[in-house]
Amino acid sequence: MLVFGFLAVLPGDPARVALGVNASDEAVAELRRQFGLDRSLPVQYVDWLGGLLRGDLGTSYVSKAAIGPQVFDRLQVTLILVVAAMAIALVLAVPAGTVMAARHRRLSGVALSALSQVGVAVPAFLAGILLIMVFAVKLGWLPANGWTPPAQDPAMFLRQLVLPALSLGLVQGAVLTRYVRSAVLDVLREDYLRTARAKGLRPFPALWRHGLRNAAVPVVTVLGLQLATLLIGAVVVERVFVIPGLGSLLLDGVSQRDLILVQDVVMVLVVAVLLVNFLVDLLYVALDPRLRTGTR
Amino acid sequence: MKSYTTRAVAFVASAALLALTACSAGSSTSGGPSAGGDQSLSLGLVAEPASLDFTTTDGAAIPQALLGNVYESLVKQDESGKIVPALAKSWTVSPDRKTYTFDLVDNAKFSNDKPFTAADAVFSINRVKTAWTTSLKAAMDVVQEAKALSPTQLQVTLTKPSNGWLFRMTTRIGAMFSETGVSALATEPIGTGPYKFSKWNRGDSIVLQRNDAYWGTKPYFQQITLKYFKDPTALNNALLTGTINVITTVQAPEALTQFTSNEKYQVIEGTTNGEVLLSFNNSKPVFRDIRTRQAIRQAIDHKALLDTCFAGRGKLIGSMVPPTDPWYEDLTGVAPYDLAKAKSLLQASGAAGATLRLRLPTLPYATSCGQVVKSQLEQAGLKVQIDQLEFPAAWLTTVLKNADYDMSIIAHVEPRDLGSVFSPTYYTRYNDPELQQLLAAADAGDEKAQLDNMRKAGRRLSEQAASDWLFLLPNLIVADKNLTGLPQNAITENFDLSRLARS
Amino acid sequence: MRRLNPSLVAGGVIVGVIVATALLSFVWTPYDATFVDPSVRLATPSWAHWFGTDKFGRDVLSQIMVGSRTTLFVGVVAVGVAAVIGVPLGVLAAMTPRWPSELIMRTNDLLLAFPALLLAIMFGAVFGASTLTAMVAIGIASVPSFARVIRSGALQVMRTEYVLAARAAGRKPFPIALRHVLPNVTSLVTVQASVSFAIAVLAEAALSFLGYGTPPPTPSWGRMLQESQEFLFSAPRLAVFPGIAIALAVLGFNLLGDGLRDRFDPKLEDRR
Amino acid sequence: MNVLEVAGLNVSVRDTTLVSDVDLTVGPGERVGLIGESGSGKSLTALSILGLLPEDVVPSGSVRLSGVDHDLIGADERALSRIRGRDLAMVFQEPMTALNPTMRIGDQIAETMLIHHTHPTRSAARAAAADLLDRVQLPADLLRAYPHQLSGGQRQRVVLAIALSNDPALLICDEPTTALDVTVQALVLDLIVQGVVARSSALLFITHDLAVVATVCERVLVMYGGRVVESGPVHEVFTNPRHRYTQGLLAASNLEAAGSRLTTIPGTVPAAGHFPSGCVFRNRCAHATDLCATTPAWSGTSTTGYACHHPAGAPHA
Repeated sequence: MLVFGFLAVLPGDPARVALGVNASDEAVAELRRQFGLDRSLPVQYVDWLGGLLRGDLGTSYVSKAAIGPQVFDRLQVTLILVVAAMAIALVLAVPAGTVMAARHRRLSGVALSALSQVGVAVPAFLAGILLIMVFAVKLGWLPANGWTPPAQDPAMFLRQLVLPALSLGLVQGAVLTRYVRSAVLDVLREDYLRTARAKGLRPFPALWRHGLRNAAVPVVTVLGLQLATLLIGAVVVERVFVIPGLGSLLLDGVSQRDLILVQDVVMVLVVAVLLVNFLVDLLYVALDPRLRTGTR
Repeated sequence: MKSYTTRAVAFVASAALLALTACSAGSSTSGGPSAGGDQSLSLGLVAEPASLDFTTTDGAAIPQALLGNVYESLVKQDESGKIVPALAKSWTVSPDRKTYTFDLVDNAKFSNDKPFTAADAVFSINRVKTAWTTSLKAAMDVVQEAKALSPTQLQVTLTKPSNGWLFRMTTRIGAMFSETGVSALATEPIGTGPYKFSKWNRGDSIVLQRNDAYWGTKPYFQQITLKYFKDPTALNNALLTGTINVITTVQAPEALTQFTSNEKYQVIEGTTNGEVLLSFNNSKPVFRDIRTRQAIRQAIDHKALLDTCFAGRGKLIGSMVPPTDPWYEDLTGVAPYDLAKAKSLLQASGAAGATLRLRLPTLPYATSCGQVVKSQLEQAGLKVQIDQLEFPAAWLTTVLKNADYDMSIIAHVEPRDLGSVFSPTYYTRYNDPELQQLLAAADAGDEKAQLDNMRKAGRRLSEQAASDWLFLLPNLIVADKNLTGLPQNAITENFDLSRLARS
Repeated sequence: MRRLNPSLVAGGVIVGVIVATALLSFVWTPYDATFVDPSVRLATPSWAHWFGTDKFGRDVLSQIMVGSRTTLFVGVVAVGVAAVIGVPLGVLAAMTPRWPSELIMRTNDLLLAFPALLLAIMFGAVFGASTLTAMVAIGIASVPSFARVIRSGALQVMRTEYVLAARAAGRKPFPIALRHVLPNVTSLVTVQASVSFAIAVLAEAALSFLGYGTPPPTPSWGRMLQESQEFLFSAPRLAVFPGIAIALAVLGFNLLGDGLRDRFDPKLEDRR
Repeated sequence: MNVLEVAGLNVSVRDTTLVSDVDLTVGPGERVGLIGESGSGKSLTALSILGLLPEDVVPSGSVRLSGVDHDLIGADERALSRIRGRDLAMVFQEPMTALNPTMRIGDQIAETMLIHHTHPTRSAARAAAADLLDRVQLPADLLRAYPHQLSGGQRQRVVLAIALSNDPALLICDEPTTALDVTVQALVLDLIVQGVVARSSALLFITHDLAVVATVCERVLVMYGGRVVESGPVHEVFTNPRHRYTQGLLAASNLEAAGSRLTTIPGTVPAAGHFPSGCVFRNRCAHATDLCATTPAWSGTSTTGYACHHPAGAPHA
């Protein structure tokens, strides 16, 4: 609803954008009628809601194509990218954060810590540009950009996925590392870890068997947040790597003032965030038996 | 003004889209598919169309991809700008220059397997008036009647003589549709051209397949992919790493060095129809004084500006006429760079010290050049306040529709658009009856009258300083070395794919 | 005898240098940062131009210096907006009974779904593109994280004996919020502010990259980075200087945040 | 031969010494109490025996365990891991946090046996765990329970079961009942004593509660300010304290003089590292003289004695 209100006051008009430069006011008015823009805003909104209830995301003003399949195609692309990036981030962050915590007073821990600080400070698109310069342009190992659906050509899909997933994953990984570190540091101070050591477990096995699951709870929270924000946040990396993702779709929609499209994308985002929150809650329960009985 | 045919102007649809071209589609050059070898080609383009329907959506991106490739018109322009046959084998004009009779090819077929006949032509011409919504449709207003004399003969009667009409028939307005093939123009274009529309991966690419039932000479490549890039660096990288074979529009001219210094690539540099205007809002009191307008033109060092914001690529022009138009003359001398003169003109007009709002669209060249313009005008004693407006939506509404601006920078890429740009109803708010008379005479007159009057019109605009012309966008193409058939100059609104081949 | 906290020192020094540079740029820069001089365009670093010049012939060092102002402005506005909205919201959510509090936090979560980017573009379109509008948008987008952190802090304060005592004594919620809760979450606010500052600097760079950031001619590190794109091959230094400046600023504010966290919460000293 | 021999143990963090020169022995099957106020260094002593001190806290001296051919101080983690949980086990103060909240009780008990291979298979270890639960009087179906489903007393019994699972030579209990309800304290204490007696394990029992020491232990060491100030059989120390601190402690806890007015030790325990030089108790001691500025020597045998210049029950100098 917020989006609807907002787009209504945006200067610019989808009909005018579609008709371009020298359109007469009559032509614009006619096209507005075709788009259904001449109706009052509440009517448009109710109309859209009605479609939504029927599982119909509506038709784009501009492309005249059904929006549903478009949005889900793009969402799928972005999800693949973001999940791959998250996987890289996790693979990096869990060991690195754990080592940083376990050795936080030693050189190796401090060095890793400094490295992660630098990682956090680098904008993801800059990381992407650097990766392209080195691995695509200079070395020629991987394609610089582009996107191939996995079903079409799995090998190419993977080759094209590596660099964008890396550039997103490295930066997210650096952020995540800091949360892993702080979660593990908390766990290291827990009594049960001392109990585990008293049983005869050595420090790392003790942390592994007893610490990780407990440290996972705050990390999962951050992971969920990152996942949700990255659905659009990945747009800059999508731009650098020419990936047709959800963020690019949203930007195009806004620039064409394609109200329905923007509304749908935001809708999908809201659902995604709710879904991610739900998944995170499920994970909490899976991770922490204390939450299962419903009592705290 | 009404009589002047060029009603429409296309704007650079997104970042510096330099209207691209080649001469007409079809049969002209180089060989058919070679045995074996690489049968597919990828082109990198700048602006992805929002829809494939140019009858209801404006912008250069759709005709660039489809016209001449998927759709064909009755007549087309050749490389020198001359109007030559396409779906019409030949045509005659009546002595009163109001009736055109076209003899059509008899073996053309639409991709929905329906043959192309005069009935389709009549349908297409009438449909412009009834179903098109873009402003370009006004070019058909002059048509009184179109009728099929036989399946291969078409007669079009105009209400008055118009040179512009036949010229417009070479553009998208002249595209021939099938009577039974217009139900899903936005997603499934159906035409008679050498390529068939195959697939559109939104946000990424459009794929065209060779039309093996094409009536003319079949093109070289079996499959052509048009890939769209928003980011110029990504576009360059795609060529460098072999993802694409051609950059059809170099957006970042500074980055050209990495290709000019590389054996693997060829760089083509020519001209376009894209005049980059520093437009004035002539309805503002400050611009009513011709001395202010002249002062601004003379305060700008165009050579330095071109060097700075477009790496010196492009051509300096003095009016709204590109070098490929028959009535072109070099008018860069009308308002030479002269800071002292500019200052004194500003003093005389009383505009010195005035603050002007330079409202720029968010396009790279506009942003770049705007900063140079600001710096140069401030040396002449003006104050310039730069405002950025999101392009296209915000800019179209604010500057173009409401004329809420003092100056702006934008490239007008439509061919022969001087009449439409400098009109009292357009955002330039330029009201000049003398110019309108010259244009009307040019449209109605014979070839010589057209030439003379257009030349006068161009000179008048320059002398009146109706705006400043910063430069003409270059046609900058980078491609694999062995690729042939790329256009030197981009003077039409399509990018001709049928002539491309590998040597 | 307290050991100096290395994060705090390093962060403080970096931020100090940025602030000093910004202040200095008001009174002195080597050149006018926006002066276009085609005759010296793309000059390599030299005594005259320590960091060289860009394609407009503008002095890169001067631009970096003036750009620090933009960066600080970006952060201050974004953090200010986020704090002014997020702190009361967080305190409110902590102090209200169950269901209004739930409502606030759920709405807050949903706001997270609303992309900052979209907000920034919309603001730019409605109110005109400027650093200010973009940053107000970034600020609004940072409200949820602010509210969340402050709420958890405020909840802890609400459980302390002195607040319980004040409530038992029948003091009204507002004075309690003012006298007890707010002062006790200031350390959290400070920490969150410096972290959000870093995020805002990154967001400005990303927005500039997409062309929605600081409009010209105001020098901005984000736009410098974006403008350097076409020179990655021929003059990579144009990307290096603003790139380092952005990374340093983010690093500085992050370190400062970490350091402050340790300082305010000594039991977390190891944590950073 | 003693089960545990601690000699000259010092524990320090950076420049601050927290435990000085502690000697301590525990014989086979012997139950020894270590008593003192919080901050007296008793927990640190226990942790340094286990080698589980925080990273920046450094012990020195010697800790030897029977059957182990090396000193535990300075031993590497690998060697210590083999000893912990098998020869040396510990029950901690806080049952609420001592168990991993995300792991089933049964797995946590069985783990100790699996680590040390005292039960070769998972199923054998699980059966043994059920048996152990039974011995601490908990039903076997708690094996599948998670810690949060148990009360504090039940959890402490689980911790005890874990500690006893490998029949350790020495069990260290650090204030095992302090956090529990009075009603379950007795039961847990009883189970501890039963457990060590049944296994002939020795017990080192740390507490501040004199009554508990009196019920559980045979011998007691009194710590104050990081030093052992007095030691001896429980009965003797409690009825005839020699060190002035022990005397004050007994008076304050009011073991004997029921009904009379409560006495307290004047002043408060200084912060770690701020104890006076010489006799650590002298700033709170009514009997302190200039002599007390020198560290008092140990009088008596290694198991029974005190360190005081002006001991109780002796004529004043």
